[in-house]
Amino acid sequence: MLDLVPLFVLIPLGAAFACLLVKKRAPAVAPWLSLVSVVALLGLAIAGVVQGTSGAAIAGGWSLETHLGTSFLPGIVLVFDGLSAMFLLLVAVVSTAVLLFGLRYMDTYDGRPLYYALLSLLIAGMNGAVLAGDLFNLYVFIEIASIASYALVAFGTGGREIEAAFKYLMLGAVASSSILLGIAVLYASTGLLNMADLGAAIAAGQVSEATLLAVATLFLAGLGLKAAMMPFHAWLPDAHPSAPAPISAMLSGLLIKTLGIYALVRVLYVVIGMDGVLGGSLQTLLLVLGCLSMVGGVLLALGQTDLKRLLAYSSISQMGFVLVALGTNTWLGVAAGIYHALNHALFKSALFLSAGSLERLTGTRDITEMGGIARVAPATTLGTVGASLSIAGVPPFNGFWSKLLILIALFSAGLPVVGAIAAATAVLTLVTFVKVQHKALFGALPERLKDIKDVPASMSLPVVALALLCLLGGLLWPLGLQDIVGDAAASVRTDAKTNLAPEQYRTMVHSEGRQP
Amino acid sequence: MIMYALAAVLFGVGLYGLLVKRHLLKKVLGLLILEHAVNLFLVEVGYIEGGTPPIRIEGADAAAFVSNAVDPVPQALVLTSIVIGLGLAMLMVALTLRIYERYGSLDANRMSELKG
Amino acid sequence: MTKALSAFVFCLLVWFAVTWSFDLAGIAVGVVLAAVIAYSLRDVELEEVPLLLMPHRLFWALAYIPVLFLYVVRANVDVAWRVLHPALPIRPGIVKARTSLKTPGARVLLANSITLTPGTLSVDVDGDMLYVHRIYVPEDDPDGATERSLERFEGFLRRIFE
Amino acid sequence: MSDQQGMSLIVRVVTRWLFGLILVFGLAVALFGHLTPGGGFAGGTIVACAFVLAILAFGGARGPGATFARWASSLDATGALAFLALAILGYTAGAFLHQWAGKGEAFTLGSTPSIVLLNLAILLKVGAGLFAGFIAVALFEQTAESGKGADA
Repeated sequence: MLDLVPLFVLIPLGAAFACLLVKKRAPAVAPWLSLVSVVALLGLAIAGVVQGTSGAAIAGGWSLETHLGTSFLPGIVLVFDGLSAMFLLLVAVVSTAVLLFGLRYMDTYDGRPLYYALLSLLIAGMNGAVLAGDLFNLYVFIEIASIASYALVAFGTGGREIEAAFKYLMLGAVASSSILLGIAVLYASTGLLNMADLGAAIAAGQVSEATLLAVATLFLAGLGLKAAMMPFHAWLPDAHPSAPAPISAMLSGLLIKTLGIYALVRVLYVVIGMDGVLGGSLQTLLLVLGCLSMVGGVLLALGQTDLKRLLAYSSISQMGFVLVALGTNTWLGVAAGIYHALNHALFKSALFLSAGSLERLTGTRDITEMGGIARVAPATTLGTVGASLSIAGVPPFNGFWSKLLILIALFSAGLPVVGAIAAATAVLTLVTFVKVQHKALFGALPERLKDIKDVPASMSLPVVALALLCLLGGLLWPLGLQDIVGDAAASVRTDAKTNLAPEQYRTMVHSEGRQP
Repeated sequence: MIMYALAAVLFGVGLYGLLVKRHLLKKVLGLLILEHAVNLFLVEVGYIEGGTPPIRIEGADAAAFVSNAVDPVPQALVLTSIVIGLGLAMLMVALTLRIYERYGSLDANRMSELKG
Repeated sequence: MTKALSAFVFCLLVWFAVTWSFDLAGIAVGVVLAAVIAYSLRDVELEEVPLLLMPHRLFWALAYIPVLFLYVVRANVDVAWRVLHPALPIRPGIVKARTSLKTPGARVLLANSITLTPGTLSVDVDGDMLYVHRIYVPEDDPDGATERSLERFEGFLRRIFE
Repeated sequence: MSDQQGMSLIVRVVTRWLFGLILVFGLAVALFGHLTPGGGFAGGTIVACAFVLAILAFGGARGPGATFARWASSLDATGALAFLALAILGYTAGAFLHQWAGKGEAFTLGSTPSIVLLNLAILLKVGAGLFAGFIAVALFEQTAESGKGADA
């Protein structure tokens, strides 16, 4: 299994270029190429999660003998552990749904092979970022995914799309530069890039506190922007709604998590170390920014009538939940945060896809102009309601469990104020989505929408499937899913003081015979 | 030290262009300068005063080579980052062209479809 | 065919000059590359003499180098004299000169030789007319004077190219 | 671009002479990338420059630049796929990206055939990709198209 880990990047990358190759001569092949690649990824990811393998794969392995007598293996270290496996599975699941949805939805766009190529590139970048074992490869894969997403936001080539893409690109590029600068500073002070080695060096106090503070600031700013943390959120409400619906689902559902949350977890917990000299201030910072994102996001979402914009603001709010959960610095908090990120990926992509369906059905994104869709489009409504209940935190769904866990984590970590804010935000989220349901799906059907038919099955099925996964995630949580998520969280954080997770990570990476 | 200051100055110039200038091409140039400031910093990290290039000549003394050679890792990183910057620059220029096609202007204040 | 062969030989020479690799792999790769490049230039319709395949022309081409160098030095001295002279005897202007050279290669080399010589600069080549900027344009019959001064290059270039 | 006849006689003749030189130099830089400074990316950039020069000098209708322009996008994808295929071939020697093609005599072109082949794939990818990007920007073509130049 570990030998096959590079395939997670290789398959979508190959699909991307194969799509470009058939662009002119056989454009109809492109969707199937991407679909096959995504299904293959899904199989690999399921195999990975089921087998529960973890370890480091080294791409390259060109054994070098240095002239000082030591031999070492240069090469790209790909780390496959519980957390990576979780995110790989998530990427595969959501991409499959998105691709299926796009088969019919993208009919109205030109240059479809290009869309599939960019989408595959995006998947390759996200998978790579999740697997990368050293900081620089993390940066490279973040950039690959980002550049593909800039191009995808502009895919509609309308004025609005291009403006949003330009704004997104500008801010995203500054964030990337900030990440690279952080990597450069770390390299300057340690001469290392591998995350495990860096974590060991920092834990041993090789980096001065001032340097570490600068590095942490640079990473927080860069990755925070990618995760749409509140003071750096300005691009998201423009970029996500401007993209075609499947891409919005991809961006809001996956991109901000793999590039933002996942990278933040790895960098903060494994490299910089939440128990180290900066632990306390990082924790405070995460909590404050998280609260800001939670409250600000949901308040801005409440005022929106544009459905996709509303969903985009709500994404910011939900990212706030994840951030405060990570800010607790406990195993429970991390587990809850990761679980919420996974859940959010499922229900937010379902919601964005259904927003695409609704837009296709009604010709508008304004929820005040919709109404009574439930009567004419039952399948779409079913999926939308399921996903909405989940994001609102209604009991049997997965959103309920993750929000509950976050609250428990916050209260048990002695942060009742943050807990109260989170609870209030959860209530406001419920209000927001009740409003959406009320205005868009139920109520009186406007005269002009009397004759519409529900979207084709290839568009409603992915939404329903994702909503079903939300329900399943909630039902399975007490029955075993909690162990898998708990294991994933344990790859970066455990509560047992004797066996700290970052050290396990280091042991795992170093056990491959690799000398730093 | 003065080289590090140069990187910092370039970074500042880039950031200034990006944030203050209203002309989109100037924003693009600002971003490129900013990226290259980071690249410059990375190269300087691996630089050794009076060092040799990290290429081993046939029959050269190994120990002296290891202690004198400039660190090649930052150079590899910079090369990769330049490639990424190139792709980014291409995309930026293409987007700028599209904006110009649509609005007949490159003034950021004339782009009005996205407010709030 | 000779044109392509000339391009092939040229590319092969450049390859060995750049790589200095004379083992089997190096030679094989060089030959393949040179052939591909020579083939890729097939539809560029420019009259050109396969210089590298004709030893006597190659000889004149090599002989041209010191001659050109001599003219460049002489012109340098002339320009230096004009610049340092207190009266500054310059009279710049563009003149038109007809060249008797026929092939494009010869015309281009003529124009470039003129540009290389200080004090004169070829602005454009249009058919057999050359537009030359001079630092000192003689008052009587400027075009004729320029044409006469071109003749010293043309002799060599004709031997090389025609 | 296709209706243009290219630039003046001087540029065309000089390009005719220099094109081969630049191309050979770029290829040499790429092929000897494992021995000397350079490699697929640097070589590819030089090669792309040669073709840009050709298309500027001769116009879009004839010459090597025009031929290459028709194939650039496909060649770009081919280069990337070739790289991936070579990387997968590494599995035959044990693992991803391994040195599967053996080793030759040190300090010659054939010392590490697998790296030479990888360099060639990158050369194709970068050369064609850059050229395709140049054409796309020059022709105001599909905006999203140039996004693919990033992963070289």
